[in-house]
Amino acid sequence: MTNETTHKVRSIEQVVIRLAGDSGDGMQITGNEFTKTSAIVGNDLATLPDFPAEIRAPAGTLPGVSGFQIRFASKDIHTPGDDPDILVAMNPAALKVNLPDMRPGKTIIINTAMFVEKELRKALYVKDDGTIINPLNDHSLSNYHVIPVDLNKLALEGTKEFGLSPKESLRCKNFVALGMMYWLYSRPLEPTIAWLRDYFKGDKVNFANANIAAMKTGYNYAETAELFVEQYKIPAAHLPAGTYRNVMGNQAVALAIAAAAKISGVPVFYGSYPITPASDILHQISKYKNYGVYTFQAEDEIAAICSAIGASFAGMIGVTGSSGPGIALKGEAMGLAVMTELPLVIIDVQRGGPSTGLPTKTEQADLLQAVLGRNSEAPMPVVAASSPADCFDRFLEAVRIATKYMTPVVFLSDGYLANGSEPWRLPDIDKLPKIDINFRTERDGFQPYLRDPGTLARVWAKPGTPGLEHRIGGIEKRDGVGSINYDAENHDSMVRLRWRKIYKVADDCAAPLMAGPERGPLLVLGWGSTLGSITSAVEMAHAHKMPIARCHLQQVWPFPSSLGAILSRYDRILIPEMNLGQMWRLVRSEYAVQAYSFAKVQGRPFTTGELFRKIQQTLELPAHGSSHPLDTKLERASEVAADVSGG
Amino acid sequence: MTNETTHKVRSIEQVVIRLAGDSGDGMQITGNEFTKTSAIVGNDLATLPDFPAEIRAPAGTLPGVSGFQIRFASKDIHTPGDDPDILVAMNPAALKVNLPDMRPGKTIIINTAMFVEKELRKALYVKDDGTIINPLNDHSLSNYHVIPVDLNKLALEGTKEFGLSPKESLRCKNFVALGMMYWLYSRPLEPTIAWLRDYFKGDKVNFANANIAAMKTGYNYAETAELFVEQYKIPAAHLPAGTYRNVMGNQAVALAIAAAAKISGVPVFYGSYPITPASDILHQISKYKNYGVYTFQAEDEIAAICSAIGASFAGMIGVTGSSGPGIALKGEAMGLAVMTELPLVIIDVQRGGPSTGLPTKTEQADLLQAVLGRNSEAPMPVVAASSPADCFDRFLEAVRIATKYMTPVVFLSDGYLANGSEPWRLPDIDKLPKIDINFRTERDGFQPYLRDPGTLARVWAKPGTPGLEHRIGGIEKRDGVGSINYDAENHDSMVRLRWRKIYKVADDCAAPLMAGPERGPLLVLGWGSTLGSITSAVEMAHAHKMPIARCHLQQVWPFPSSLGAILSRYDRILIPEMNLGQMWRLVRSEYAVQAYSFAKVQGRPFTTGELFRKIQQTLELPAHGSSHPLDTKLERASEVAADVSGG
Amino acid sequence: MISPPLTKNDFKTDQEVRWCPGCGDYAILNAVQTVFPMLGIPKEKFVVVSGIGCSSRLPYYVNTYGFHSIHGRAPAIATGIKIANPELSVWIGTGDGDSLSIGGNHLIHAMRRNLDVKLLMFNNRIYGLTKGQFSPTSEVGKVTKSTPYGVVDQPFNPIALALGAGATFVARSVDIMSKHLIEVLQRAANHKGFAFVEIYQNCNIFNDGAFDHLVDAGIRDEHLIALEHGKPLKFGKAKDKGIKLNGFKPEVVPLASTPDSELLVWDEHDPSSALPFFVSAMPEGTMPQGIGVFRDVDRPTFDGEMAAQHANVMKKYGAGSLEKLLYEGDTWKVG
Amino acid sequence: MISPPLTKNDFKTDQEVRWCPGCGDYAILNAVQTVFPMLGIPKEKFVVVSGIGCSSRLPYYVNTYGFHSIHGRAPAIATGIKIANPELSVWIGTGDGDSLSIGGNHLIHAMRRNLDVKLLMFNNRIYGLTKGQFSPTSEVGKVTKSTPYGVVDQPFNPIALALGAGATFVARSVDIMSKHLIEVLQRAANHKGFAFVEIYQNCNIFNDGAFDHLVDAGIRDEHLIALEHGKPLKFGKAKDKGIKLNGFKPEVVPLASTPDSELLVWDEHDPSSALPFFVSAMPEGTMPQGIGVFRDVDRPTFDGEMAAQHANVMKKYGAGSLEKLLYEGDTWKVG
Ligand SMILES: Cc1ncc(C[n+]2csc(CCOP(=O)(O)OP(=O)(O)O)c2C)c(N)n1
Ligand SMILES: Cc1ncc(C[n+]2csc(CCOP(=O)(O)OP(=O)(O)O)c2C)c(N)n1
Ligand code: SF4
Ligand code: SF4
Ligand SMILES: [Mg+2]
Ligand SMILES: [Mg+2]
Repeated sequence: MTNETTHKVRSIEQVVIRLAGDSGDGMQITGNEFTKTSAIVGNDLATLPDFPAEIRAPAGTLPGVSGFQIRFASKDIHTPGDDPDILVAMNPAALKVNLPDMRPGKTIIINTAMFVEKELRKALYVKDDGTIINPLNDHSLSNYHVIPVDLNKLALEGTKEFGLSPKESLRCKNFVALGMMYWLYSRPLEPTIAWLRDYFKGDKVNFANANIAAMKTGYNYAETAELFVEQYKIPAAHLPAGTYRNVMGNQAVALAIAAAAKISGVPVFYGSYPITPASDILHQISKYKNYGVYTFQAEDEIAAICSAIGASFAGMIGVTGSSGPGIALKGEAMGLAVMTELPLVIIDVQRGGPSTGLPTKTEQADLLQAVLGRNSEAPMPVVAASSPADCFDRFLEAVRIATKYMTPVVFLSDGYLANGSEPWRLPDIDKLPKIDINFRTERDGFQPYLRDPGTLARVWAKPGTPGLEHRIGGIEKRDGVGSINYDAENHDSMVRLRWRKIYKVADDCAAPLMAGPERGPLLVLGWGSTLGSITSAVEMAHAHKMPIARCHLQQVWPFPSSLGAILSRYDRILIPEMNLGQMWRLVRSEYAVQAYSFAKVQGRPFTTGELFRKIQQTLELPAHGSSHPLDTKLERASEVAADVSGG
Repeated sequence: MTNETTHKVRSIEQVVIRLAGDSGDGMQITGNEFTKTSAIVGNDLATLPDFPAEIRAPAGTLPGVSGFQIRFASKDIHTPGDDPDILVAMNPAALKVNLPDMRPGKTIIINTAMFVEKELRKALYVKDDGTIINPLNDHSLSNYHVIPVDLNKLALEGTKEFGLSPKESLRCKNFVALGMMYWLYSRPLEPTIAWLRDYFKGDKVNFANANIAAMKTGYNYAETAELFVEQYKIPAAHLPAGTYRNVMGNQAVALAIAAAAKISGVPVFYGSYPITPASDILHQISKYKNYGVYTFQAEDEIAAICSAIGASFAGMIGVTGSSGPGIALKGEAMGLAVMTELPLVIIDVQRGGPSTGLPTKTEQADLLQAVLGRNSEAPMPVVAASSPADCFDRFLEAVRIATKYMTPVVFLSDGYLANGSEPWRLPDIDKLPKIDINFRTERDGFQPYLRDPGTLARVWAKPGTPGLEHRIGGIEKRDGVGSINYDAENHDSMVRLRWRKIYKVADDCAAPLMAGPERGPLLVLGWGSTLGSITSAVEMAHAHKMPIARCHLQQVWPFPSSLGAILSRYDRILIPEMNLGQMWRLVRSEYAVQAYSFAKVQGRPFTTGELFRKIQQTLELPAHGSSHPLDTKLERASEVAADVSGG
Repeated sequence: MISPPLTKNDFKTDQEVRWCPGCGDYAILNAVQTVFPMLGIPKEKFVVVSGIGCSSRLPYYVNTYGFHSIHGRAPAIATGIKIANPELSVWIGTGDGDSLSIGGNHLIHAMRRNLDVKLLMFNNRIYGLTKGQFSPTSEVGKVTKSTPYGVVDQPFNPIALALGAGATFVARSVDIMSKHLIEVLQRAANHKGFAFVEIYQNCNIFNDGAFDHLVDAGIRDEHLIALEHGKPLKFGKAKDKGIKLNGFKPEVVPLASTPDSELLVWDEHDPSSALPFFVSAMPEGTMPQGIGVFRDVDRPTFDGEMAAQHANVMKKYGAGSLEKLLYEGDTWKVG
Repeated sequence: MISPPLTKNDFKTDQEVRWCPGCGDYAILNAVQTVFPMLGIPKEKFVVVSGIGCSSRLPYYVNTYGFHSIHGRAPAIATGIKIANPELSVWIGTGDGDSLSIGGNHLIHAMRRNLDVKLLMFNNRIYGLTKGQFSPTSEVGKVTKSTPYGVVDQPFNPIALALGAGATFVARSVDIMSKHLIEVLQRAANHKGFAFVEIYQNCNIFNDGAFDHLVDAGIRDEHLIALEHGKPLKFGKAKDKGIKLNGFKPEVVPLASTPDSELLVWDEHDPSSALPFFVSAMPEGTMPQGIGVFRDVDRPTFDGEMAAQHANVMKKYGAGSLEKLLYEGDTWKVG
């Protein structure tokens, strides 16, 4: 369908759209299709799905609302955007849940068919006296540009010819909406048509055709019904040359697992127990059996990590993955991996906590668990991905460190990265980092705790190798020979050796991502999935001529050896985190520096705006000052004051 | 037996003796008897048992050596002493293992009967060519005052009349040795006689008599054979008035558990899975069924803590106990206790790690696990005992905090405290701290997350109470009503609320133990079982006129609110720990202060001497300076240098 | 004060039930809310404990004390609750993943100890909450999210596992057979000791129709055999088939040509669990699957024995004196 | 290169064996070191895995690859090892605490999956290493360190548990019956799949004589019944007693008055585990306890099926191309 329209087509730089509806309305599929199509036309983009919490809420209720936000642009962008320019609300619940995020003057497309008493009631649009409120009829939306459409009717009519049941026809309404959005933002329909044809194959081809028809209905309706004043065009972004695909964080990890096996020539073993938001990694790689990837769905998280340790012992690259509560269960076995000095990658896709917490929301609060959360001195390196695509590189880096240093490594991702997506410039296969693994086969001079003097890694000798029979285990060892040893001095030196080995990574790891001046009044120090928000806020600050800098850690533990010097070059350090100051603690513990903590634990990323404001404010604060994430002293003081005045 | 001797009796201030033999030689019993008798005569004392590692080594081998060190004195002492004044070596292995700790000029009593080829071989007294070395015959002991005695012969002869088998008679040889020591230090035999009579009752009375005879044989032999040049007398110490008993740390915890049930009127539930060195708590309290103490030996550590959480929910005081590896397993459930805001005490009797590590050795390396080792933001208070008797007070304090603030609390002990002993001035039962527990019964206004505005504790409403039916769980809650809630702002405020509740303990906890000047060049900051060594070293420094101070934390997390000001009053902070700088990290993370770390991970307490030297050295270091527990920068620098010069 | 008898409504909460429309869990909830008021137990004496899973949402919907704990640990939590207060009627709602996967160990230990709780295992042969991975009861070859090429694990036979672990009450029912289910829950409630109830439950989203081949109204009589104490084992729409022992093998025989005396007679109270095990081991496909009570034997309960031991010690030694405890043994006086 | 056949000495390590003198573990170690060289497997292809406990020291004393892991997790570690390399002969040394207490879940899951490993459970009915607390196989009433007033937990019947969990090879032997033990270990080695071997083991320090009433040379023939495939069940010093089915109950009958044809005939290969369960459930005291092989049936192994699935996918799709994987699907070009 070519775009021979008489509408005004305005070229704009970027848009943020949010699609919201019931879990059963197919919002995630719709969002993914929009994303893919926008990627194909060459926009830079970032997405943020918002799943309902673990349970399946009844249709039409507030907890059942599912959302998908996409920001696409003709310039380089880093986040899915603070607030939407346009919201598609498939039902009253979707409107109610998402309205607070809409700024006045923005556009809301509303599926009027669902704004009937029954549905309004489910969405709690009810007054105290039990009567129904219909936001379409009162003045609550008067500050918005509301576009009412009967999507149900359009779906029913548009798919008439395919002989579907009404229920089946109604299922196509998300494609009607999608078609409208495609028209509004001048996107081609072909990619989605191709996808539908591929998805509904064989005897399901009727569904493909119905959905295609629904989409075209929406497209045409938008054009002919003159719903919109303008049509927009978002030109292609100037991305570096290359082949791109859109990728979600969990996907990128899955691809990296296959890549690790391929690059190293050593199979990867993935032992895991399903848990949100990590399960999709297991799902995806369980298809990669012909890539040298072995998956084992264990009976629990402890079995998952132990099987991975066993596989590492037997000569595969052991990997285990979970989220916070599952990682907590793995602590004891992580210590075993430290003691036996076997390579192992522990994937932690962080989610809201503590305990079961908010399983579908994001958080960065497992940092200290990853670095320190085990009995005794059980150090291990920790790397953290900072964008969906970065999950690929970071994971390979984790494998490189694990196998080079013979150590467990924690790889941190989070719910936002796991399900968020961005365009990924595909790497040249030949230029992927090397992962050289040499199994010991030489008998002469073999000892199980023989070390490489440079890396301090011990040898990796796998069962089945003649002449290298040996025993390992969790009891303290004499270095070299590897026999059980309870001597005081040996223990002290082994505890230190294991730490020194880990500290060596400080000199052999990804450098922090720096932006801005080399020294100055303020450094924003970040790690993990906040990269996008921080970068945007820093760019905004630069646009405001503030001479601030950004330092983002990819290697979070041990700190890269350059970090100490970097920190010393700025008057103020600001550490924004989706937790209560965990990196703030870690940095202070290592460098005893003053730093301002910006802590937010709301299950969602920072907005560019709030970060920018925080930067502004911090510049006003004393140089070399600190703020505690909880500000308890202030609080205590004010409570005392309250007591006094109240008493 | 009165002491009508013609020997010179010299009065001395203190002695350190070490009894060492095979695990089968009864060294722990002998040590305990000596301890008890010394306590009864009014000495101050401290003991340090040294068990062989978890396995049962063959008799006579080095790994099978069991030791017991006692220091007793007429003055106030804080540690079992750095090195022994006298060593009793029951066999060659005991000599070999303990000789390195003996300084020249000290006395060694040797059981010559065991210094025969077979035994010497087991103790690896063998040259490269396979011939035997007998330390009694070469010059290796020439720097010591060696007293050879044939304990076997004395035991056989002394017990002749009781018709025992030779094997049985030989089992009495530890009592021969004990008799000799009793004579040497002018101790009465009666307490041990009474104990033997009680221990071997009924048809075992023959064994009691044989052991008594053996002891008297040793006593008389020491006197008549003129083994020793002098006999010693250690007068009673000037301890505060009161009734005393000797107590080991695990015993004190057990007694505190019974006390908690009695004082509060609410039964204590102890869910545990055996593990060294925590198991003895379970053993002892499983006898306290008539004190309102319920014990459940669970199938694993997770079941242990979960059962305790269940018991707390149902209205008992839930307690669980383990050591490092077991605590690692409890992390996920500890988070549940945080989320459900139930009272719970988690006892961690720390041991050498990581992983299985050195199970019978002591360590302080679970501090960060206790404070931070869980997924997400799951804060809880941590208290640490600083001496065997202090375990009693500290445990009651943990229960007080847990029930007052409705929170899990970690109680840290360690292998040294658990098995070490000291005289304990028994508390006045009426003066024990109050533990007031009020279960909610009032229906009006009841909500499961209703809080006390002062403590922020939620109500405790136990099943069975009519009208208070409610549901709790691990998912994020709306405050007050306690319903499941996934809102962003609610989550942020709940995460902060849980932390703020914990920080409140900073104003309502045991103050740090201070000694020395209020401000000055150096503060030694300690926590846990190092109190004895630190106190001795600080006293030594004071004797040397060094104006240094000591601050010992009983409440280790959150820090007592006074700590910040204390730290600011000294030029240098020195933090000695049996780990690689965990408190050092925690203090720096909270206060961003410079501090010198003194880290030692050797499975045993600091010696007074090494601590004193460290204090001396630190006084020479720059004010407001720091040292990293690993000094990695130095190390890295020197490695680089080595590369350059070597290359 | 005489309170009016409880009704089903008393056990409903104000929480919106958040299972997928059509989920078998609704029927189970309904049965629970039907049975609770029948038991003569005051409302506040019930506790419903669960782990994590769709099934584990149960406590939110039953208006009494409830604990939605962490994955797999409900039996351990319940152990603490029962020891702390043996008078409570403690029920566990759990799934095939929650109880047989991560929670397997606590389950078998609670069974061997004979903890007096009632455990309802919603067996849908899938992990529902995490959106469709295979579970320890999924069939070999099943394609799920985590097994694109089919499951290779052999499933557990939950009834056999429970019998092997020594459970004193073992039963099976089906979500859609509400009368049967209510009866089985009543039986479980009346059993003093651990009651393990497997409930075939349809997850219409991720494993729709998993039990259709057994439980569809039209065919169920041919594929299920109702176990009735003291009666010979018979089944079939026309009650025309029976089960007979051939050597040590079960055999389906036509009743037309077999006298009742040759049939296996059901004995749910046999102290040995060999007979119920024998029936639980009858292969799906060629033999009917038992429903109803497999085993119901009396054995002292764990919480009961523990309470008795406490009472004995108390009787023998009297309430302990803290003074005595602290001051006992070798003490000495200073000053 | 033809290497000389392996001998017992090849499997001894330089580590001093650190069990208490007189411990039953020595005899088990001896049997292992006797059997290994008989199997025609090169030394480097053995792996001995263990958890924690006295029994779990086993790997240190067998000169091949070994992994002394953490408490209860040996089956999980072994799962990873076998998946990574199904050609290895993997053996697990474990205790009644290690495998039935903390490790119970991994054990039953490895059994149901039929992982091809051999697990030797040293059952001494006590926690030896931690110095004498009761274990899940300790008898009710037993006084131990942690039960001064006697155990109130019912013990597991390990054989019944294994059968309930679906183990394909289940056997029992006794530390001091070295010939029998060696034969059973050989049978376990030859079984393709999970082999569960319970070994009655004397802990002479903390639970001395726990099995004397069954295994003492003088009386054992009256209290143990050797299970022999295809033969009727007979026992007694004079082989004068047999076991017969009475209804569904086992009965001891004098052979003098009972023809062999009336006795239960042992069939270790019966696909159903009902018969071995029946025998395992015979109560101690009134009935003899089975020793030997309770069950030995063929079923695909977990590691084998997994390898086969990999091979199939590889055959069907060929070795995956990383280039294709990354560049597949919706990609687009810039510049
Ligand atoms: C420690 C931990 N691991 C994993 C999970 C994720 N998880 C939640 S429920 C579940 C399985 C649910 O299956 P089942 O018990 O059969 O319940 P259903 O949803 O089918 O009723 C899993 C794997 C978790 N919440 N916690
Ligand atoms: C996580 C953990 N919990 C507890 C322990 C302590 N522990 C070591 S071995 C053991 C039980 C040993 O009993 P069993 O398996 O029967 O072996 P045995 O010594 O009797 O051969 C226990 C409780 C531990 N090492 N690790
Ligand atoms: S996912 Fe399945 S089990 Fe869970 S609520 Fe939906 S239908 Fe029921
Ligand atoms: S404690 Fe018992 S099981 Fe352990 S080595 Fe000694 S005798 Fe053997
Ligand atoms: Mg399920
Ligand atoms: Mg044992």
